[in-house]
Amino acid sequence: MRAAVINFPGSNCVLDMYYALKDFRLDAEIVDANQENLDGFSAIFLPGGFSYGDYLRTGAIARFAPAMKGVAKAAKDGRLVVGICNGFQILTEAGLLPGALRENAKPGFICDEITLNVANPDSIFSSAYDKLQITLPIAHGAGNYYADAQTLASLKAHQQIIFTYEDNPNGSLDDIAGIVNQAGNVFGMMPHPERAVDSLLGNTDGRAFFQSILQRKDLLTHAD
Amino acid sequence: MYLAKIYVTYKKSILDPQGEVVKSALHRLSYTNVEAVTCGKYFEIKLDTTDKAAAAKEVEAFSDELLININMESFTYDLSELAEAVD
Amino acid sequence: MYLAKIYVTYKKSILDPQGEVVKSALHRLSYTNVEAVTCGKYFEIKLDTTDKAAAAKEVEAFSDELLININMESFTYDLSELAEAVD
Amino acid sequence: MLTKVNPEPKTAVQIQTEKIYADWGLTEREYEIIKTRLGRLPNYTETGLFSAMWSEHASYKKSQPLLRSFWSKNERVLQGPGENAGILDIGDGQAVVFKAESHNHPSQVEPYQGAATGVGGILRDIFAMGAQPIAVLDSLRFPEVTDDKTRSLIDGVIAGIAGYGNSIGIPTVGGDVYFDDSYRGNLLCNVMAVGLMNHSIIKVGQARGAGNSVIYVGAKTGRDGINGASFASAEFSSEKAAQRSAVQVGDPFMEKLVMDATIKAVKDLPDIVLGIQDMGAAGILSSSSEMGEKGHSGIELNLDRVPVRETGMIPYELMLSESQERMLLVAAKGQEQRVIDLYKDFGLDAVVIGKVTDDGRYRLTFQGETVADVDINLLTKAPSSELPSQLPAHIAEAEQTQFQPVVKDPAEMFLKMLASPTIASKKAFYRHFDSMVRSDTVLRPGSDAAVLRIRGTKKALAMTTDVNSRYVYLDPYEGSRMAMAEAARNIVASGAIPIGITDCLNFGNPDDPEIYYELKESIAGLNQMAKKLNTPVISGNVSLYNETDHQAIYPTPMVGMVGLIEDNRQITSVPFKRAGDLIYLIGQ
Ligand SMILES: Nc1ncnc2c1ncn2[C@@H]1O[C@H](COP(=O)(O)OP(=O)(O)O)[C@@H](O)[C@H]1O
Repeated sequence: MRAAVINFPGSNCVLDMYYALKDFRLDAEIVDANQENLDGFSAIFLPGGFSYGDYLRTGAIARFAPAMKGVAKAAKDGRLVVGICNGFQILTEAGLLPGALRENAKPGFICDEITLNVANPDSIFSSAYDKLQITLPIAHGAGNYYADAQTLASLKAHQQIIFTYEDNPNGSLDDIAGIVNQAGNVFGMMPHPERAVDSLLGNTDGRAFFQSILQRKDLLTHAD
Repeated sequence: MYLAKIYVTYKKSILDPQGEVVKSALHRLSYTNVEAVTCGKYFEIKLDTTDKAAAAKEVEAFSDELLININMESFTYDLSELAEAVD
Repeated sequence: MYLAKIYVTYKKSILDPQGEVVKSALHRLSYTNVEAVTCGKYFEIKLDTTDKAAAAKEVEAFSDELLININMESFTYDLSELAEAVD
Repeated sequence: MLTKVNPEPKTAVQIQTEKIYADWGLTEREYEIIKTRLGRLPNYTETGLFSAMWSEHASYKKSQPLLRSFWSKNERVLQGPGENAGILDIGDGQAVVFKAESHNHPSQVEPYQGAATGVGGILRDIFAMGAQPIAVLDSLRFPEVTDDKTRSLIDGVIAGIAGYGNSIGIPTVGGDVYFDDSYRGNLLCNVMAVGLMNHSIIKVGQARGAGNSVIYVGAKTGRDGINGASFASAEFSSEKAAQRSAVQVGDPFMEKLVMDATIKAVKDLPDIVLGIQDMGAAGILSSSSEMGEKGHSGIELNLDRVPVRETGMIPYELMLSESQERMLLVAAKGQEQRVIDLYKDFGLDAVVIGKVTDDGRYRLTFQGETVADVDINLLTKAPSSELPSQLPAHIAEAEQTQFQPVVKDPAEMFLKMLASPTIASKKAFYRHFDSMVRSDTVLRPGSDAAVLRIRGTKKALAMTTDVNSRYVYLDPYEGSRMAMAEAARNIVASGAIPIGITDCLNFGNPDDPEIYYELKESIAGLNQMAKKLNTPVISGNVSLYNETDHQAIYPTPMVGMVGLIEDNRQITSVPFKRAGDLIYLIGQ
């Protein structure tokens, strides 16, 4: 079975994600956002970037791309759907994850490495972490997570908050950096694990994120 | 032809960080009368229709669907008839 | 207390990339009546003054000075009196 | 229905009697040359063409005689100055492409868009060669921060670089920032871009082969930035704010599509796409005429075909518009559709607007009539002039007893220096730049030089921008050598061998003999070091008239240097690694 990296017009972390998946010997493929049918993929990755220029609102226009029909179906079928950065923004706009991402509390794009807490080490996306504090890159201008009180209570009640910021860089509600849906198969986060898989670049804390996914052989099968 | 003017702002309960930044900038420029600032978005959209009710319905539909995020934003709008463009 | 509603758009000759992208998104969603889209900014600013003329002068001054870039944007505004806030 | 537009708001005679050519920046002598060479009066459109092409910005008529002296050949150089960007061989069939551009005047007027479109412009130069851009660096000069206005100017420039670079997805990996009051009213925003390519796909901005098609791709043309080229070639006056021409707005989303499509076109259609040129200053005009001139060809354009976003544009406006995110391609006759289809897949316009000819003419038609017909060599080669030069008074009169700092309390002085904005960390700026996108950045901002790995190889590239203009002001020759030396130190300290440079020569008005002296000596200094370090000058940019109310900036020859690391295990970073390690001081 295969993994898809969806390429929306304006996505710019497509190759980063593709190479990271390849690094873990996944049978990854870059799929154009015009492709509606994603039935052949057991995991779908929505990469970072500025889909449709992030005009209007981040993710607002991408949510209507044909591929999002396939993504919604995959989510419903219980296949894995992962949104990183802009991908997370798209998943919230599409209603596949609760809440919304606003402009950073202090307006402006931030690129940095930040400390994250693994708030729920038991999820499909965090189970391989053997430490509860990690460092990952962030690079975003609209990572300020918002949800109303009821949604937040529900996120907490169902252990849907997977990663939180140690020093909140963007004003996110309850320091939220990454969440899953109630079913546990759709995940989104602002930090970039795919930028932290190669020791040459100085940080490998993203590896356990991918290893977590790979541990779920029931959901995903290796290329070889 | 109708012209829709659409005004989008965050819902009341949501903090508007940009508004705060603009407010303090105005204060620094000595506009100390300024009590509150809300920053939003403004759209002017021309609709090729002669039916005002239909135009209104359309504006409401696409604003909800695309222009705003209903989790955190709300909108108001005005509709006015435009003289047919003569090209 | 006065409420100023300020509408900022690009001047006519200036490219509005957002407007173009929103227009084609609306077309893709089958709102094919949409002829033109302009994206701008919208401000609601409360001014603590009882003098409408003074409020107008102030709005014009700070809009030019801070809210817009006179090289490429222009603005219009409405002023309305607000019932004094009772806190 | 096509509404006819009068292409000539003024007749050729009116242009002469009302001296409209002078308003557009042509001198009496230049106008006379045009008249004589044409054997008639130039019409409205033609006068516009010459005014743009003969501006310093487009023609380098004042700096060219000096620039020709640059050393730009060694075993690595695949492409020297004169193209969209220069190219150096880095082995294994790969090449590095780089160039720097200034966007000083636009950034002073509209900091966000000025800086943003600066990034957009330099990236187009890189992918016009067929290369994949991999990094951006920015070299900024601001006045000292004493007021909110300066602060918002700075914030605007930083946000503009971030806004464009982050969105298009090319990492901004380095740069430098100085604060000095010589830049009050005339900030500097220089941007350098670096790209990577295979030798086999190098494209040049040339139009060859009569009958081949000239194809316009990218954004539609509007009335933005008309006269930008002559605008960039005039001094600022604080009173003339209203005269400044309309600013361009950048659309990084559009450019990302144009970039991805163009790189694909070069790879997939190597025998069909014959030449590519970015539309920069003086838009369609300079790109098409330069491609024709370099290919020893003529060009014929049908302006009715140019995609427009505004109605009623006249030829003058169409030709001089500086709308962003546009490129010009030359494609093999009969194969145009393949190119058009490829761009269409990216949702982009690609339109045949003319053809290459063999008669050496630059000919434009509009609404069925010929609106310009001039010798292409005349148009593209402004009469150049050697200017007088004179040792600046501030150097001639400098006291022999050089300035000696009085340091009473070294500890206090040390802290003061660390707190000076020019020396302090620039993290507050560069944290707005995505320095990691594409996941190749090994050393990010905060290092001596930025280092990017080349995926699939053991190699890496180091890059830096440097110049301390105070030194150049005090001694243009030595100061420029020091800029080169500083750049080389930064490259070497990252584990790389310097292999080449680009530059951005930011100076005042060259008609002032003292400024011309600075320019001349600075070029000589850069050149001397370039030979010494074996770093040929493969591209560059000149920005003159950096003055406000006749006060020139410090001469600022920004050096952008690139180095090669053969084995990425040799990359060296700044931080101390372990307690107990020894610290050496090297040098004098
Ligand atoms: N405008 C900028 N954009 C990106 N990086 C910058 C900028 N200014 C400075 N930097 C980075 O900050 C670090 C220190 O810069 P600088 O003080 O100029 O270094 P040095 O003088 O030690 O060469 C470098 O890594 C440089 O690339």
